[in-house]
Amino acid sequence: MTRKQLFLLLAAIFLTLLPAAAHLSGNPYLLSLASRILIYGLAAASLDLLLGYGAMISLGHAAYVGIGAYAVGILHLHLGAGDLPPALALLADSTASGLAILPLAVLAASLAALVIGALCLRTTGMHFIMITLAFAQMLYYFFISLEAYGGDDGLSLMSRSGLPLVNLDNDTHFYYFCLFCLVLFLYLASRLVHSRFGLILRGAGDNERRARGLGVNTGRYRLALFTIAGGSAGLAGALLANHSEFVSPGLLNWTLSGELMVMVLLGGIGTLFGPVVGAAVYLLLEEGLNMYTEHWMAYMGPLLVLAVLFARNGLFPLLISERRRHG
Amino acid sequence: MKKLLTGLCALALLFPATSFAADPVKIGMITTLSTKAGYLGEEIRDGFSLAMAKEGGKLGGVAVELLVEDDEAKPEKGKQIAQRFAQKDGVKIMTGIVFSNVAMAVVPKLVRDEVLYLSANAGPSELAGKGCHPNYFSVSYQNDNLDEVVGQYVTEAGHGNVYLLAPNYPAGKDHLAGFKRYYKGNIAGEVYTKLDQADYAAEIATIRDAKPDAVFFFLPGGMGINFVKQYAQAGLGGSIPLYGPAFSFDERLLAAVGEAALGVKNGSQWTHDLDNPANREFVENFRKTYKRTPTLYAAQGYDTALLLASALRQTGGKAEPAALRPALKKADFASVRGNFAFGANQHPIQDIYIREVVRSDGGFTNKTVKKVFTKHVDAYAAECKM
Amino acid sequence: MAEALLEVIGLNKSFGALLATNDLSLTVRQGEVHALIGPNGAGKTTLVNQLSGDLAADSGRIIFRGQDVTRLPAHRRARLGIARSFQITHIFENLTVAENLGLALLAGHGGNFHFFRHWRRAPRLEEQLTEALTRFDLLQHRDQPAASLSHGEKRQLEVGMALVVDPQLLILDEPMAGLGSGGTVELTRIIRRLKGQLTILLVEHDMDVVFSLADRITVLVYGHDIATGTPAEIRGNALVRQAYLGEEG
Amino acid sequence: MLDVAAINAGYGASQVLFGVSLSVVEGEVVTLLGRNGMGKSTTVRAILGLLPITAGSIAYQGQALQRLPSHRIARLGIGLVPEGRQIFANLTVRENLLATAANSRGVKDPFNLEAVFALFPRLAERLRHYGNQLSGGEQQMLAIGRALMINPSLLVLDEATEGLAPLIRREIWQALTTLKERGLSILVIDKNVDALLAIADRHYLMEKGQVVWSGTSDELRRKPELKSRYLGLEH
Amino acid sequence: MLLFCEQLLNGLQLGVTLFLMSAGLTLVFGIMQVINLAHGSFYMIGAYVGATVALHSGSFLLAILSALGASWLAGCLAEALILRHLYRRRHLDQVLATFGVILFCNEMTRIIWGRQPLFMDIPAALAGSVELLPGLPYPIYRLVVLAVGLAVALLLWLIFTRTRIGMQVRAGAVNREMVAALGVNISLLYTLVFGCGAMLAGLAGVMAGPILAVEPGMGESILILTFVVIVIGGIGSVRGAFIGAVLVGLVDTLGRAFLPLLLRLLLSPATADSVAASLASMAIYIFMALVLVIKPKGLFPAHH
Repeated sequence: MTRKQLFLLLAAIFLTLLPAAAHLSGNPYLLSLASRILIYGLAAASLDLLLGYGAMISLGHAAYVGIGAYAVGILHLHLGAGDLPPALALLADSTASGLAILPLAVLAASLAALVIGALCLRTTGMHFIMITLAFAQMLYYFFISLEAYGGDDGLSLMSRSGLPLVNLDNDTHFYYFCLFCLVLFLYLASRLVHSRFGLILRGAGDNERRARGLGVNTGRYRLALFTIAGGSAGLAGALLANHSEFVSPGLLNWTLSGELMVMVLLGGIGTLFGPVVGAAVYLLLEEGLNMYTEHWMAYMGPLLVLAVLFARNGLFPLLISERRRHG
Repeated sequence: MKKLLTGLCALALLFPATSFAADPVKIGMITTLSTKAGYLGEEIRDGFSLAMAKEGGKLGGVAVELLVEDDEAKPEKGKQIAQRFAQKDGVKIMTGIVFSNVAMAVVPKLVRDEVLYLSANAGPSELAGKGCHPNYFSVSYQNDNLDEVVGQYVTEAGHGNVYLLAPNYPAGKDHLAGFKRYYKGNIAGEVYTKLDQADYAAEIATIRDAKPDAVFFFLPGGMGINFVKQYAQAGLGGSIPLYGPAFSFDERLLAAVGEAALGVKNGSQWTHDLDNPANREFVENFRKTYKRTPTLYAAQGYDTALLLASALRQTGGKAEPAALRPALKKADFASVRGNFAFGANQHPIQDIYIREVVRSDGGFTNKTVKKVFTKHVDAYAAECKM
Repeated sequence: MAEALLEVIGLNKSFGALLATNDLSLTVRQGEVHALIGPNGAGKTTLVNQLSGDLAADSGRIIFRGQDVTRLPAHRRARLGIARSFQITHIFENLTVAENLGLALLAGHGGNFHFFRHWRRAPRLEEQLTEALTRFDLLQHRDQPAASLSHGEKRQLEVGMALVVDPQLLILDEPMAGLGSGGTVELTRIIRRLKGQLTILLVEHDMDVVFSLADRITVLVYGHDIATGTPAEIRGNALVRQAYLGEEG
Repeated sequence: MLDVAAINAGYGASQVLFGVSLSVVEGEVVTLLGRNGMGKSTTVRAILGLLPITAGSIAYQGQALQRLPSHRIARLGIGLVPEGRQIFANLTVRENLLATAANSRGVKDPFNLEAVFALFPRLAERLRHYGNQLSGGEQQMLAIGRALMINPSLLVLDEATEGLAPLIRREIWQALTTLKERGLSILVIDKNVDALLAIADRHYLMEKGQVVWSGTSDELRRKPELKSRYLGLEH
Repeated sequence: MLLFCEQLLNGLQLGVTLFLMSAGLTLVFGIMQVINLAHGSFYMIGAYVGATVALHSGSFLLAILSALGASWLAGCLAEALILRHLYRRRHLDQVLATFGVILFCNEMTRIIWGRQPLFMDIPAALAGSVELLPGLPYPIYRLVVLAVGLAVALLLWLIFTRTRIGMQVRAGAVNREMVAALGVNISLLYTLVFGCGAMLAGLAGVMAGPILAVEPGMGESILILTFVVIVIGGIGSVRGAFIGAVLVGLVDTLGRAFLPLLLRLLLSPATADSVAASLASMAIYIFMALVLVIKPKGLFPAHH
């Protein structure tokens, strides 16, 4: 058993038993925090697909999280008001609304990523970073002024999405559902990375010219990955909306994109599991520092700088003591 | 692997199990301490703490513990903190939220979950009207109050052509609606600016071009500072008078705006020069403790604490929402505002004033000019079915 | 005479005022090893980049197997059968050797939008991969990251990647650069084995290699072709001696 | 004045130089000969500190160079005319000459624009042209002029005349002769052996990252087989 | 027409402020390939130090000088302590580290200067307006800002074209190694450029002090605009930064000023106002996206 497998096994046991531990210690907040970590972990891991495997540095990933969240918020609003368009009205059964809402959220985020990606991928390098940021900011201001859906005030959900078999309004059920989504994503993503598609993408990320010279139309593969990552971020957004039962334009702000990037780097870029570790460390640090000082950012800032300077490959490779090669 | 286990232990220590036995009554304050608006939360917190300090850490003779957390003006963050207060610390009484959008994200769920929420600032219309709730009390105002008073005053002053300006987000539109409710004249123009816009040169040029009798604006925080300064610099300060709610003219902002604000009239439910014993005591103590003149936010924080103290005294220390609710509703305390009672929607029925920015020794401050509304009831009270 | 596989007609490319390719015409015949020599800065790599599609020509035409490819993007030309290696080693450093070759094999097929199954389990890939690894003497390194190979092995891998897709035309841009004598001999042996199986355009400075491998040689000076002929013809060409060796009239 | 002793160097995993040693004496013109890819440019890069060496030592006028950054080495008096000329395309001819001009060693009669134009009159005509508007020959002259403007005591030319027309070559050889007469030491890399025999004092022949022969011009003239073996078309 | 002229001036004035921010950043990126998100922090430091000095000394000139000094010092410190170690690292690492610097600087200003915004007044000599054209009064201070911005642009242009340092910087942007091999201490040159870039940002900050609120986090909103400018202008090009800054200033200002009027021709006033407000806040991002879709490397890509 490699250290990585051991780590994953222990993590799995820990995560499975966490709800029981939270209840025994009379600390249900722990569960809510853990769910949030899982959701941010999912968003960060989806960004890792772009950063670590596709060599596409997107500073606008929050946009897709936000769109996923807004899809949930908007559908819930109409569900509550009972004015869903007829095509969707069939699915307005409150015990199974999630079956329609969650996929629609993913679809909406994927579509946005497809369109934005097609435009952004005309550029490379620094320009790509900035144009992804520009589109995210554009959407941010769009949602701020979108009065029908709360604008800057955001939208509150009256309840979480309904799903058969699980009751998301129950925090334990919700936690397990988030865990399920994350594990499913990680499984599919690690398959994807080693699939034909993933191999070609990793190649294109490593050496674009060479890949083109071998006959790969790198643009199409990149766009496909951008769309997949966007859709996955949309799922994270949909879960986040359900978790806080609230959506607001703040989710699309560039600071969230920055934080997701920080989680990826902190955990270990190009490792898929690392960003989840990164999300956990970042959120726990924030939570922990916040408890001792209201000036927690004055500590978080230097910590990030130190992390960059000294833990170059991120925490996950350090944790499983594996050295990743540098490209 | 050992590292991992130590890590997990450390994690567990971060979340000690809570016990509820004979502890002081916990009050959770979710407020904005960071970002550009950080001073607002500071004022509310300081006002609240001052009332606690007066009793030596107690309220109404009951030991209380104030937990303060920074929501960074983000609704998501406010949600998280509320959840942590409720689930981890077992807090049953919360207060402190500065911004309406944070309140809208946090409050409805809290009050459904049987937590008492006493608003020390934000008073969104939804919570005054259809969304009112027995567990929700606004100790400050309903948002529109401070605009309504200006609308009334501007009409009385005989300005027949007023230009309106607010950021392009729902609160901005609400505030302008509040003004229009009592303003009877013509509207010269209505402009919505980008949220967090810094430079208003383009809007000011347009205003000059429109030649209105007066300008009413709602631009909270730094936006207001920028606008007022640039407005004065453009030479419009003398020719077209500015009006607005108190938010851009509290004592701490005045220090940053400086002379540009001189003479501007603004609407507020409180000023430090209100002549009543409670207020004199409050202002004096606040100045002594914090070496500055309190703002309306501090007064709201102080009043919130006094209200809670009065209720705790009546229940004899029982902090269960069911016990506190009727006691709170009586509003049996000496508010620094003078007249204070709760309406049917548990929002204040109070007097509202127009104040003017004047020079004080070494700085600028507000002087009460006129009481425009007496025992004013907000516009949404009728919609509340409680 | 064998038919023309690649025809370059009146090609021009300038960078600022510098004419990197100057009205260049060139014919590569089916099945030959055609060497391209010339002093540094004569525009050899610029020409190769235009042939592969990495650089757009200013004017002129490039015809490959009777089809005008002048305006096609690089990956389309690769699909048509133009493969190239680079002057500075261009491999996928972060992938393993097997992944490098596997990618090359799969890229040639197209239609790689398979997201779930491991790439190795693509139809018939395993045998092709093993064959390629054996053929290029990289079997013992198959699961090693390419970055950890020696310089010579990297070169072998690079040439291997160009070859596994069974191209019609293989463009080798200074394959011997930086190789020790052992590596040169090894690579020369590999290229010689390829002779006859496919057409090769070889850009190389090592004259031993050029004269031992080439069927025909084109000499480039100032982006222009000054002579084309058999090794013997080129060796005897005074113009070439002057331009290339710098011997004066 | 320059003493390169048994250096190894390379790029990443691939070693290019295997124990190269050479020296240049004050006022001498020395050549480094060999076919492409034999390590000549790598040797030059190692001397200028553009590539770290993994073994051996380099000294210039008694000072060790191997740990110094490039700009310190240049200021000690080594002027580089790099392979491929590498003039600054977005600067005019005048700016190219002036940008890095210096007299860090306080030479008495320093090079200035006039001195460079006296050497290469063509450059004076193209003073306001940008670097990318020059022909290859003009670029080479500019690269030499640029190196002279830092007032070196040793001029290092990597591929002095490669790819240039015969007329231009003559002009450059002429300039080098003038510089030698001025007392400048020169280390030059080129394939034009015949021209170099006339100018240079000593020669080093490189093959596969090693110096395989060294000697004076007379010795090289006496061994024509060296020329064809290490430099020529034939084997 | 007068209104249009005034709005043009407003746009230009915003543009030159943005230029002050962009000039240093674009060079830093062009020469050293370093992304510095913390550039906005120098702007904030300039504003804070300037406001503090102005408050205590009452001298605007002293405020400007101390702001320049402080931002220069902050720039040099950030470069020496952090960025110098990141030159050869991925852009991602640079983004992460400088993100940390932003958090730190914002919180430190909050700890040192407190939470409320600081006050800074226009010096008496520059207060008031002048009548540029009959019926077009314009604040003198804004004209001064415009003039200072243009003067700095001119000065930079002179430095770049006429001085050796300027030539070295331009040469370094194309071929760093060669500049080093010709005896120029490139890392010193970079520290200099970095320090000057930070100083220009500090200048922008202190100049903005009397117009804008001096508050924690004031650097971020302008930082994003600065990046937009650089990307539109072409990374590494000072000329591009100037033109990009002016374009962004004009698009933003004119969009805010005239979109409502334009849309009122098409839509009902209420809808027009609200759509115009939304479009105006997105205008520069839409503009940037358009530029990049048409010219993926910006308007004036630097030579490479």
